[in-house]
Amino acid sequence: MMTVTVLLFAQARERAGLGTILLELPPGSRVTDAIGAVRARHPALEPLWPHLAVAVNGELTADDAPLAHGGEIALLPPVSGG
Amino acid sequence: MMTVTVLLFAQARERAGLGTILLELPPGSRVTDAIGAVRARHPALEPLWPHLAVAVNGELTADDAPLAHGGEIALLPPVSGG
Amino acid sequence: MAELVDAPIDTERLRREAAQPACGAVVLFLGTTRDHHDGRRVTGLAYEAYRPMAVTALAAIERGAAERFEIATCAIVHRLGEVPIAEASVAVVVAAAHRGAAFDACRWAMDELKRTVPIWKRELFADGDAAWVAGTPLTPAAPAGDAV
Amino acid sequence: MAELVDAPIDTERLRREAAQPACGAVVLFLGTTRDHHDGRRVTGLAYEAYRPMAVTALAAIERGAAERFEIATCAIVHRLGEVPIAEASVAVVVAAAHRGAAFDACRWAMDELKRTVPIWKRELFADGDAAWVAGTPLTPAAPAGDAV
Repeated sequence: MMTVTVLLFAQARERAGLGTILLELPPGSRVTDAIGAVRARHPALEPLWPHLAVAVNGELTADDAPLAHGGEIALLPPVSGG
Repeated sequence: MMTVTVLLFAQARERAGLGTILLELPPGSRVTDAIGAVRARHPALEPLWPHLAVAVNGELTADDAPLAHGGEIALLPPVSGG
Repeated sequence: MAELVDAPIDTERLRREAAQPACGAVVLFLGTTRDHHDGRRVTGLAYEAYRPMAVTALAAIERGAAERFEIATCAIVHRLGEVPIAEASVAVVVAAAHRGAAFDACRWAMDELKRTVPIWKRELFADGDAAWVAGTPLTPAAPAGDAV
Repeated sequence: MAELVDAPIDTERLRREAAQPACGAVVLFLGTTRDHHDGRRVTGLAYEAYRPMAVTALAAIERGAAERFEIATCAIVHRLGEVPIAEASVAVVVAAAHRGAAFDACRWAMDELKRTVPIWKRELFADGDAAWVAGTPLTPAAPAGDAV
């Protein structure tokens, strides 16, 4: 098994009730596998998923990238800095 | 006779060698009369005249306005503030 | 120079560091907390960020500004945590030989910041309520081959 | 608030006075002395003004900016006398609810300043030479009936 950290921000953090989720995933897991695991545990996030961007190790990704042990996924609601 | 003060700025001041000219003019004199008097006294200003704006009592004027005793005329080269 | 801070932004330091012998223009933009939004009274804003990615994104904007406009420097500082009314949540300072490029770059940097930096703001209302401000979805950058 | 000063401009005071609870944006422009012009090394600029008329013209720009753009305030300070390299000869600060109007108004105010205010600058060159900078002829305003 490999460990992946999922970070949640703003509305996502608030709805899930926590900012960090540690996932244990089978080797070879990809981004969609991690997201599937988060969805299963946190149904309160459902309305947000269509609006979330996903970053892997600090880089936005639209692909279903493969994950590595120790990787970091971030769930990013629409941004409103400034 | 009435007294009119003529103020010179920047290149005009430098060419004339002074920043203030006091003119004694006959009653009823107008801006062109004052300018004529300055031209006669300060030929070094000749190349500048086409480029000078004229203000009377702090207001730009394009007209040959009448002057009053104690009035102030300013000779203003093209501006370069900022 | 991209920076996230948890205290009031030192705009005077930014201005001082931006002034350069070769430059004739400095433009400083400050985004400040407004006391109202859509008719409701606001008492403050609270910001959070995905810090490492936000710093990287701010630095990319600074570099992008220098590539796109005839400027000498662009520096951006964003404050996080609670920002009281009339205080600055963000400062962008640009120095350039001429003012047109300085204004253009500063404006562009703010537009980019609102679009590309993982920072979120929550409005704190006078009635005790709070709400996340509707934002702009992040989208992955175009492939590297398309970059300038 | 239009002001002519004979000492360094206190930009921090300007910024502080511009910050307002109802405003979300402050834009500060500084025109600073460049160390070169047309390939010659410049050691400073020296400014002179027809003071009472210059203050009136600066105040007219402040009012004009507030009439033309959705802003809360515009304040302009111009320094006179010698201004060393990298120091500010002019500061324009605009506060507004939104940044677009603040940028537009600040830029407009600087364009107007260069066109309508009786101030003159002389470049002081490294070789001891000095020269008046080519300027813009002042023209009387359109008749009052044409005003906004």
